[in-house]
Amino acid sequence: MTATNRLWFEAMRYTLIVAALIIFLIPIAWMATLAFKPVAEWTTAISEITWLPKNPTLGNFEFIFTGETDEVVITLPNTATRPIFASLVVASLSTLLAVVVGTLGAYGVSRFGVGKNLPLSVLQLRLFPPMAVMIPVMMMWSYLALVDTFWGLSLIYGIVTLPFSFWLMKTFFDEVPREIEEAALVEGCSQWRVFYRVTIPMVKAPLATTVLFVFILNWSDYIIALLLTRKDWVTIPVYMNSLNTAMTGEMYGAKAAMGLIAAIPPVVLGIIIQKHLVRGLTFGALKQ
Amino acid sequence: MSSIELTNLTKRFGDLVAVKDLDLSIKDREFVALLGPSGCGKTTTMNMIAGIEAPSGGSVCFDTRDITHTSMGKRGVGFVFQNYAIFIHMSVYKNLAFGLEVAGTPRAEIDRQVADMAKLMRLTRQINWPAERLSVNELQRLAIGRSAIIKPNIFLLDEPLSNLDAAFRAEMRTELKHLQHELQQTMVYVTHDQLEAMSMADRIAVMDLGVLQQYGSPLDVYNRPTNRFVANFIGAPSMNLLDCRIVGENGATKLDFGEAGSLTPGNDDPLTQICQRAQQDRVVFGFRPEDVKLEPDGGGGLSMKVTFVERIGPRSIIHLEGPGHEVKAVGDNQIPARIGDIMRVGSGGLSHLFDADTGRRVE
Amino acid sequence: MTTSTTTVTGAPELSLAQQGVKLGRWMTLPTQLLLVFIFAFPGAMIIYVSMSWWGPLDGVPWYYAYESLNWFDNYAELLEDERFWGSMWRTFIIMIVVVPVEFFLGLGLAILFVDNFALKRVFYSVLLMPMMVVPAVAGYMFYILFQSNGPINQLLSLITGYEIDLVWLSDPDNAFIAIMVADIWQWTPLMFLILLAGLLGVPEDQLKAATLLGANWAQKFWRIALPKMRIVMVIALVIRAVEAFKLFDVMYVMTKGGPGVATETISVYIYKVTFLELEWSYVSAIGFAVLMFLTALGGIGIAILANAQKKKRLADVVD
Amino acid sequence: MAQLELHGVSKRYGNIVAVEDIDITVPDNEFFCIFGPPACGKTTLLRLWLGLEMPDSGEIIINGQAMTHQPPAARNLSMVFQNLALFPHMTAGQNLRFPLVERKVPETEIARRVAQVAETLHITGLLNKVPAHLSGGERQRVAIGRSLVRDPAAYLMDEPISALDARLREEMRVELSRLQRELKHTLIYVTHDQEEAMSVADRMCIMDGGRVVQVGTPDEVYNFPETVYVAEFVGSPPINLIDGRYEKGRFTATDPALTVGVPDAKNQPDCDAVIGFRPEDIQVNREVGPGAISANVYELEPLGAYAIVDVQAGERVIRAQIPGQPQFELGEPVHVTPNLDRCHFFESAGGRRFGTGAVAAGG
Repeated sequence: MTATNRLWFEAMRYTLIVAALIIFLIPIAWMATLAFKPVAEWTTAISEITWLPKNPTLGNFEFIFTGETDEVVITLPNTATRPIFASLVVASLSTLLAVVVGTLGAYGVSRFGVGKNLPLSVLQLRLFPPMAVMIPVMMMWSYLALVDTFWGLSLIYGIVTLPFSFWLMKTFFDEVPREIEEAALVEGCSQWRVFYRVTIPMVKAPLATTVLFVFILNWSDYIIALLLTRKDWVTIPVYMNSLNTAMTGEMYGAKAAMGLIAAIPPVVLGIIIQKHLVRGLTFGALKQ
Repeated sequence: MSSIELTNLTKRFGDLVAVKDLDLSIKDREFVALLGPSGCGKTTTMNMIAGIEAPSGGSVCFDTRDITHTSMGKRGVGFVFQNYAIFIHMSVYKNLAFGLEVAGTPRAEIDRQVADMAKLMRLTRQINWPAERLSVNELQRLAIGRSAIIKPNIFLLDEPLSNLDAAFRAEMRTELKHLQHELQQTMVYVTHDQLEAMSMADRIAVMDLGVLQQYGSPLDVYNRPTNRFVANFIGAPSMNLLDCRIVGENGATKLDFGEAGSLTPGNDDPLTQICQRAQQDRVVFGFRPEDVKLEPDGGGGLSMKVTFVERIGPRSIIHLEGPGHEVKAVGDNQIPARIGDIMRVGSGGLSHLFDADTGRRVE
Repeated sequence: MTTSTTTVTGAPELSLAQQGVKLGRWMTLPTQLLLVFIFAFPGAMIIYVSMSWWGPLDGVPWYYAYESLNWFDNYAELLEDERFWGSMWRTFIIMIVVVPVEFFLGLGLAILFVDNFALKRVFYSVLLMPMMVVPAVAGYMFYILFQSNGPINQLLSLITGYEIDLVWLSDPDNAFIAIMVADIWQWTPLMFLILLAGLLGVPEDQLKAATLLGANWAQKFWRIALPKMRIVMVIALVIRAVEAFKLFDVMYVMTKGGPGVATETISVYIYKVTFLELEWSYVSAIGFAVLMFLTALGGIGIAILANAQKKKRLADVVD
Repeated sequence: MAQLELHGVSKRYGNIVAVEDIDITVPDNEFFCIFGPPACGKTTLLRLWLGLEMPDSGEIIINGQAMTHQPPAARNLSMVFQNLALFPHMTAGQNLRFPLVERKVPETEIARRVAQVAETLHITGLLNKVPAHLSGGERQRVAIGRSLVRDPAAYLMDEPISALDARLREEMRVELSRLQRELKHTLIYVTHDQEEAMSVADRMCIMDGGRVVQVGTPDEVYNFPETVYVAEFVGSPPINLIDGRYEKGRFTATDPALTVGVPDAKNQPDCDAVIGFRPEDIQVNREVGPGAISANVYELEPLGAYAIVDVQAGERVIRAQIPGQPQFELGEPVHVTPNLDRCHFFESAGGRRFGTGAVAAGG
């Protein structure tokens, strides 16, 4: 390739990438700026686009956290504090459940060849549209008095994200050289001891990745919380979409503020585990 | 027709200088081995010849054409990768035909040339196999064939034998050398195995730490190593290199090895004159294990104890240790040496002296 | 040679393999239990309830459903339910539009990212952001973007010079497009990520070998890179197709299936029957039918993948 | 301090036979090498001894005790794995301590033993580094140290030095041999390098396709290979083999160009046969001699102290190893004379050796 060709190619590359970046960022930017706009700027007249808030305000955040603000006349019956707390508790507990169960199960399958059908059965969990299976789950949950409880929600989240933790850890365990574990066996360890004294310390980093990845998934759910929560354990996305009032209609700014708060943790965690995202999203089938 | 001329070739990776001011000229149809330990810059040098890597300084010329800035696709060199880089999703035929197909050669012509090449590489039987079914040995021949079919004037090989088992490697050494005679190409061959370089190359370029140490025919490199590194690297087991001092005594010159004793070369021994030409009295005395003369205790030479005897088929390697020195000797199995014996060690053949500080050969 | 005296030291302990199986059973037990819990009971329940007229307003718990047992009447009804087939059809349309679009956009972007260039890592991180946004939030983003007085119309006006005042979410066709745009926005990065991993996984030496044999860029792409990426592409397409079939969050937030049933996918339809019409036995029948359909599809997909993987592993040995 | 035995041991994985009907007894304090090409089942033998695999049939005896079904921890063996299997999350020191900690040795004793082993292997300065920060040779030493730190019944090593470069390998094998003699323990050593096996082993066992082909001292194996397979794999450059037929006590080569005046084997029934003679047992002359084969020089491989002369006779290339540096020209007609006293005779079917040199002639 000649130097001029090269230059053209690079120019093309940057143009295309920057175009893609702009398109990808517009929706996020719009929501982010909206979160800081006063009521008057929520909707726009055709004649002028208000990209950046002219009178930036924290009113929207104030509103969702305290239930009232100077800008709107109404007050909010439920503030955002409780949903944020609920999302955090449920996502953490369910992540713990999915990762512990998944790690143990994955090791059992990867190392000892028990449960030959387990990997595919687990994968099936991911194949079904949650909507189609949720009716019996709802019936079951209400029968077991699990609806709108944090452990009821954590349990179903844990089950739904189990395929990810199981498959991720399985591919990580598959990659641990057998000989390292065998060396520990020869030197007098029992197999259980090998697992927690040699294998687990060796997969510390992958394990952390799995935890973050599963947390993102649990944090992002909408549909299950929509079906299985009523009041106490409503999570952020459900809360956000209930932010309408009869008097003012859509609470655009408040929703945007809530959406921004919901969007930040997964994006940050996602960037942290970027290296392993491909593996996570493809159930370990592909590496990067 | 292609000679290769490297002038002042330098390659830096960040702070690391992989190749430094390399000057090397390779004649048309010559078989040159780039030899050295891992990290010596031999592969980088070859990558620069192929255009896989761009030099940080200096130039690469084929014949009189400066191709330093020509992209690798346009240099027309054949290249065999260490891992062969076979297109395993294709058949053997498709692999061989690749270079011709991308150049738009007519199908009939491709068929003919592929058939010829398959025959030369003994792959006719496997011609329609998927490449992934081939054994390592066959993959290696396929890799050579795939490059050879576009008739490059210059053929570059990156440790092509290192994945083969020992018995087949010996066979391939002969075959490869013969192939080069038949294809009439300039061949550059990278290896860390001195045996391969010695047995195949017309000339060997020994490299260490990015710097060319010596460039000469195999026997030249073997018989007249320019420095301590080359002396140690060429030959197996490696040359014995013993620190000693030149002492002049009553007009005669002798080499003093401390408590182990001393050696006195005869007057007509060239070593005597070499000793006299040495810049300083601290030198390294080198002699090959197969030139070691072992005699029962009592005679002249260095007094050493046999510590270990390795018997490898028809020959033995005898490890000896004296005060401050170690020596290896190679001989047939008739040498009466047992562990614990005290023996007298001397050099019965070509000896070398190297400067103790610079490592350079003293002549 | 001396014959050794053989003494047996007590009863043999469990051998290593036997110990391993025992430990493995314990370790997989929690997974097995959870699977049974989530497959067996709901599975039995869904089949049981789907064969009755039971509903939450009957005033009796679900296990009294046998009182209104009707065997397969719900399934018979399903066959003639135009809303059901309509929602399946829409789901299918969305799937066959968005997945290929995301695929080609993702592939194009991935190709731009193969070699190194300045700011690559920053661009890469930013490009991945959409797929990490909580889907319900993404739905909300597009909800506000596509308002009649929202920025999309304004942007279009700005670009075209005419005054564009499109009704997006309340117009049946436009709403459909808006939803697809949102899905493409969110999931093109996933395709990009997977396909880039695939492109970077093409053995560099083979590409170099092809270059040295005189192949140009297009020849390398078609003859070396694409064949090597076949499995990666299949994985990406399968994963996205499955997810597209499940589409709910974005759509529900943006249009709630409306206007009317214009953007109703199978998930939204089920949701509505459940909560607006409260026909739980009927919805169980729908759910079960969808499950069977997907199990069949998934079975085929997994078989194809497993087969491809096996071949790949063989290839790895040689490579 | 133990005798290790395998009696009638077989192991298959699915349809693949890993090892079949193995009987090996390794007496106390022996350096025993298991030699064979890749995937011949040699590693499986170690794994069976260690208890990492269960045999399908047969008995495993360690120090007189039946251990066939015992888990690895009960067997008191130590192992150096081919990939070393160091614990990557522990420092070198923690790696060394591991076997002792797991066996609940008191802390003062652990410190003493680790220090002692570290000293022996010259790795005292490395104890605080994690394996990722060590060089290949250093990792090697740590892995060996971990197996030496306890006092096991025997040491097992699976190609422990195959990853090192040639020079370091030559040094390490001598050092290992010295260690084994000092520690006075049984050492079972797996390798695919015939030179390594020959140089260090007290006795060696050659495997092929999961079966033991020959067990004996290196000299026995080299001088009296039981089968053509052993002859081919032991010795470098490899032995020359010529196909032919024994009829009425006379050998006739299939290729008339290769007629060799070999002695008759009087007691051998007629059969297709192969004769083999090693490269160092061949003389290459310009003059015709009795029993010589006419040939042309095909390639020359000068290796310094000796050279390999490849000559073409008929369709075959015969390899001769001659001392010194060759004075032949490519293509020059020469005459090669094998040393008939050291010829081996094998049956083509099955490869069994039925005679060697004069032995064959004498019946």
